Amino acid sequence: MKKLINSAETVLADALRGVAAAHPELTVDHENRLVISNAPREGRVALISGGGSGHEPLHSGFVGAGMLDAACAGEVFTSPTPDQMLAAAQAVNAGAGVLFIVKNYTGDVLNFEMAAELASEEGIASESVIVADDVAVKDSTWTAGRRGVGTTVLVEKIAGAAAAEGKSLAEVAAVAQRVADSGRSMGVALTSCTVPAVGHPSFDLPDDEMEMGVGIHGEPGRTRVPFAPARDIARELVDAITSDLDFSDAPVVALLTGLGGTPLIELYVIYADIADALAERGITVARSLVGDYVTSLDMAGCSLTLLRADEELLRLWDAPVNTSALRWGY
Amino acid sequence: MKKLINSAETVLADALRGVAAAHPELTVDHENRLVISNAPREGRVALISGGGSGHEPLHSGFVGAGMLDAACAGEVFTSPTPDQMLAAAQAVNAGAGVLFIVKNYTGDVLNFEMAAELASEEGIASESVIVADDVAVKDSTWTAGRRGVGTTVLVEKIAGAAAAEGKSLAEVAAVAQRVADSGRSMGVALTSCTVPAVGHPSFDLPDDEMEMGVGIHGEPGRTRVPFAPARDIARELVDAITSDLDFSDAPVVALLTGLGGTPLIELYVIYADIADALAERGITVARSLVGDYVTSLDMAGCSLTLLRADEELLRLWDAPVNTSALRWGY
Amino acid sequence: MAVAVTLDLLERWIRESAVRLDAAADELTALDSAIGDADHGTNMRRGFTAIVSKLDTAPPASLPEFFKTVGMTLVSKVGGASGSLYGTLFLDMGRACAEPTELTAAQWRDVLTAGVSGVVSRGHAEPGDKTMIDAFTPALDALGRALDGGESLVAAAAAAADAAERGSADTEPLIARKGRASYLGERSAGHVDPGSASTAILLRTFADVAAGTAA
Amino acid sequence: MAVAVTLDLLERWIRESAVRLDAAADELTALDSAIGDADHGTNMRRGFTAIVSKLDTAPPASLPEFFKTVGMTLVSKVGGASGSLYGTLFLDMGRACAEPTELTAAQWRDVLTAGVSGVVSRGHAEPGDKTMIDAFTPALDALGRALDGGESLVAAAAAAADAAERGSADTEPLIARKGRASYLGERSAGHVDPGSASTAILLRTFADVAAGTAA
Ligand SMILES: Nc1ncnc2c1ncn2[C@@H]1O[C@H](COP(=O)(O)OP(=O)(O)O)[C@@H](O)[C@H]1O
Ligand SMILES: Nc1ncnc2c1ncn2[C@@H]1O[C@H](COP(=O)(O)OP(=O)(O)O)[C@@H](O)[C@H]1O
Ligand SMILES: [Mg+2]
Ligand SMILES: [Mg+2]
Ligand SMILES: [Mg+2]
Ligand SMILES: [Mg+2]
Repeated sequence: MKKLINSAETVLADALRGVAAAHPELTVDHENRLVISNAPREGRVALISGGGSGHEPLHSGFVGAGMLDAACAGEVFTSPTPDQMLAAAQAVNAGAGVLFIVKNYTGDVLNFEMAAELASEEGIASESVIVADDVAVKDSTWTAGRRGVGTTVLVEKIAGAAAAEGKSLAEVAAVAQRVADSGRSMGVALTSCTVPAVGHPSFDLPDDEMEMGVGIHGEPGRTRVPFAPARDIARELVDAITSDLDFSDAPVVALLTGLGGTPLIELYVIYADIADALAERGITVARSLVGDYVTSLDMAGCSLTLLRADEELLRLWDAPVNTSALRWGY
Repeated sequence: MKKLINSAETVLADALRGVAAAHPELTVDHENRLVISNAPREGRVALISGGGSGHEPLHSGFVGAGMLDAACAGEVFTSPTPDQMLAAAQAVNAGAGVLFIVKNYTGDVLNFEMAAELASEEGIASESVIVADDVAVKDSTWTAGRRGVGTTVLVEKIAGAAAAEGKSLAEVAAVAQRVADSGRSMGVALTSCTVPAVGHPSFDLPDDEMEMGVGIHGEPGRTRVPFAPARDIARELVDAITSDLDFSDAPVVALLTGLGGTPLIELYVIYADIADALAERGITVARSLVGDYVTSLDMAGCSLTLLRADEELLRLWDAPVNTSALRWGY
Repeated sequence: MAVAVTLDLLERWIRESAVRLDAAADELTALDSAIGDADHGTNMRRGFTAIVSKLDTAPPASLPEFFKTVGMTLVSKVGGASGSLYGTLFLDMGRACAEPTELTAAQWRDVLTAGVSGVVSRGHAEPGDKTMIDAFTPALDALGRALDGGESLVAAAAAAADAAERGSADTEPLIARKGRASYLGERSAGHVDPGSASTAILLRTFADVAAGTAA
Repeated sequence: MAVAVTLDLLERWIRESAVRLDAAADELTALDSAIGDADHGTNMRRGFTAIVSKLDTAPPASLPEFFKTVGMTLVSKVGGASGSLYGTLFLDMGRACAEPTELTAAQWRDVLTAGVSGVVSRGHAEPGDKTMIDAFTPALDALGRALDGGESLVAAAAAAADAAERGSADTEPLIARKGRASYLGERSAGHVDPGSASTAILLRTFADVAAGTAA
């Protein structure tokens, strides 16, 4: 394992030092492993998210005006703890309460749940929205439900814009929930990631195979299939998503994220094929993002997210945002 | 080789289709392989850069208001041709002439030279600035000079701001040259890249070694050394750069780019150590960027660029820019 | 050969668990690689290392305080599913523990039962879902049966450890319905659940420490 | 056995070169991997494939037009150092060529010399810099010597090809001072320069086509 790290144990602490050094416009609470926005939040709802590290820029790259007020960083692939989340709530609550944006993994859900209990004991009102958009996973009472992936970015952006407009906690939570309900994702891995503390790839993937529907922690996907040209992969991703929800009669926000080890040129190649596949199905992409937004350490591959939007969601999408990984209107 | 492509022959054409699909705010000339800004350029100097593909977001990601007017895309790792550059000049010249920003590789230099000759025959005034900032290469009459790497981004940004202010061709070229003269870079590879048309890694790098001073086309570097912790690598990069130029008495712009296969979390880890190493040497970082800016396909590793700036360069750096890979003030 | 659960016994339990979880970390992580995210060993090691240094610097003065210290440390240092679930286990054991200095075998059973109930309320897992509950449930049954049958604390604890180990082994063919492994659906069958394996280690350690056979 | 350089001979030269460069592409790229960026074979293949389809669709009617077509296609389709240098070679051969239909052996030498001078003015390489010039220079020398000594076009072309091949092989120990390989400094020694190898292929093909021994 060759990684730009000092030791597996210090990856998170070191990365947070790097975030602090690179972003004087953010406040980093090293003890609680929080990245906090310096943007004013007087009287408005504050947004908090967080999760295991290794998915950067998610979440710290989305802290700033118009998006998150704080991100809680867990160890690599391990959800943060309730204390961190409580400390974040205490740091950013401006009297209007906090919204917790939670990816649907048991660890994240349970820890944010405990945090909400603690916050309430401290007199901080909170709502939580759980993002569960990964169509690779069957959503049934027999599973922990779908994993949360790319839609998280869209929830953070759009709910952030709603909070910036001064909407109430219930309203911000409602719009966040609407985004969470309207987003679907599907990913593919060409290689496994390597967790620093483990030191070798999490799974073996032969040179002529790929993992369709992989999770962003290297969780196995739906099926392991022969490696294929970008255009076939694009079609499979689009089919998986569009057979789960109808996207043909609404403006769509498309997010194509690399998984950390895939260069941008490849993302553009497959995005061309995704755009074709969407057009063939009569789907209109109103807004798009292509790049690394939700990664899985050094995994090669990509994940596509589609959001069934509407005029209001697009308006909130277009609202100014000023974070290190997403910035416009500033 | 597992890549998100359709075939090695169509990588560039497909990627350009993807750029067009993802960025309706840009114009893509597929025949000439140009990415052209739709921002107004009435009467001001136009900026053109370009080079081999595989370094994305360089250059197409820097096309837009306040930065490049057009980027010419060559085949992977192969400089574009004079025709493309001429077509770009014809497309964006707004009467005030064009500045060609050229990375110092023989192919790029010779082709841009021919393009300047052709442009002049067509009555288009041009100036060229050559970026040669890679301290891994000895700059002597016995070599083709230093390679151009990360400083290119800084030249494009700062010269773009100068052009936006309405400065003359000579003035824009002068400020571009000043940036080119004041930037230094040094990179390290943990793995080789794989050129799609070749299908296997360009060089072998054992699991316990790294290539210090690697080039962004996989050119061998200064030395192959045992793999080391991030803090040691950081110190080596900083030493190589700061022993070539004094950065201690000027505000510095720091750019840390991943090489394509390295995730952001690792970049932040090593950036923390770079920031420490710079502070120890009494160097003040005034502005910083950490992310993928100049890549080398799927190579794992990073490259550090330092720019010896001054008040004017910082002011131009801070000026609004609106491109897909660099955006602020918009 | 302990006849009651004292603060000293509990402390030795947790310290010895830290040693054994450290030794088993790679194995637990390997289990978690197969059907999860390859961090269970690291998580448990981080949590128990933190508990040990907490016990060193601020030794709890009573049983409830002890359970709270262990629970809070797990909650605040581990993260993930296991951090909040094992944290809840100990916090709820603390809430259920009225005795300041020692528990009889029967009280120990009640306290442990309360902790496991807390895990169930938090995680909503049922037996057969392929989680730590598949080790805890048969262990509690065996503990209760042994004590009801008049066995000693030491013998009952050993029976509980045996049952936990069997329960953990028996998760192998199951299809996970809770936690990260549930995403795999049928592909989760054929692997032992990592959390059930760490539970078995904890309960085996308790039995060994109570019997005085631990290192 | 050609005695003059006709349009037909040139066309067969370039078409056969396209075949041989295609066959040698992996080898040229491998040379370029060692001391460059692993694209020389791909570059030459792309260029010559484009020339062949250009010749198919718009056959040039005169020698100057032929050279210009080849040169412009290389310039516009290849990119990189070799695109502009080989492009310059042919463009400058076209500029130096006054004859519309055929060249004597002596005129061929002059035209080729003019092309190589163009490469030198563009790239500023000197013999020993480990570039294509290290194949061209001895080839021109050998061509001139043979013709001055009264040899036929065919024999002189063969001598030039031999010299180019030797010149290319002799680049192996050299330290590159031009092009991408120069970044390597002393580490460039021990590898044959890819551009010199493609030059040798071009000149060998010319000799074989002139002799009538090409496929
Ligand atoms: N809902 C649940 N109820 C009980 N135990 C659970 C539940 N979800 C997961 N677990 C247990 O947690 C273990 C995983 O712990 P760990 O790997 O540390 O956390 P994470 O899954 O967050 O990475 C599983 O093996 C399982 O035994
Ligand atoms: N300045 C120069 N003069 C003459 N030939 C050169 C010069 N620079 C490079 N070359 C030739 O070009 C060859 C490389 O061509 P190619 O790999 O196609 O282009 P690039 O180096 O741009 O990738 C070298 O092997 C060398 O023979
Ligand atoms: Mg985990
Ligand atoms: Mg090249
Ligand atoms: Mg786990
Ligand atoms: Mg080359």
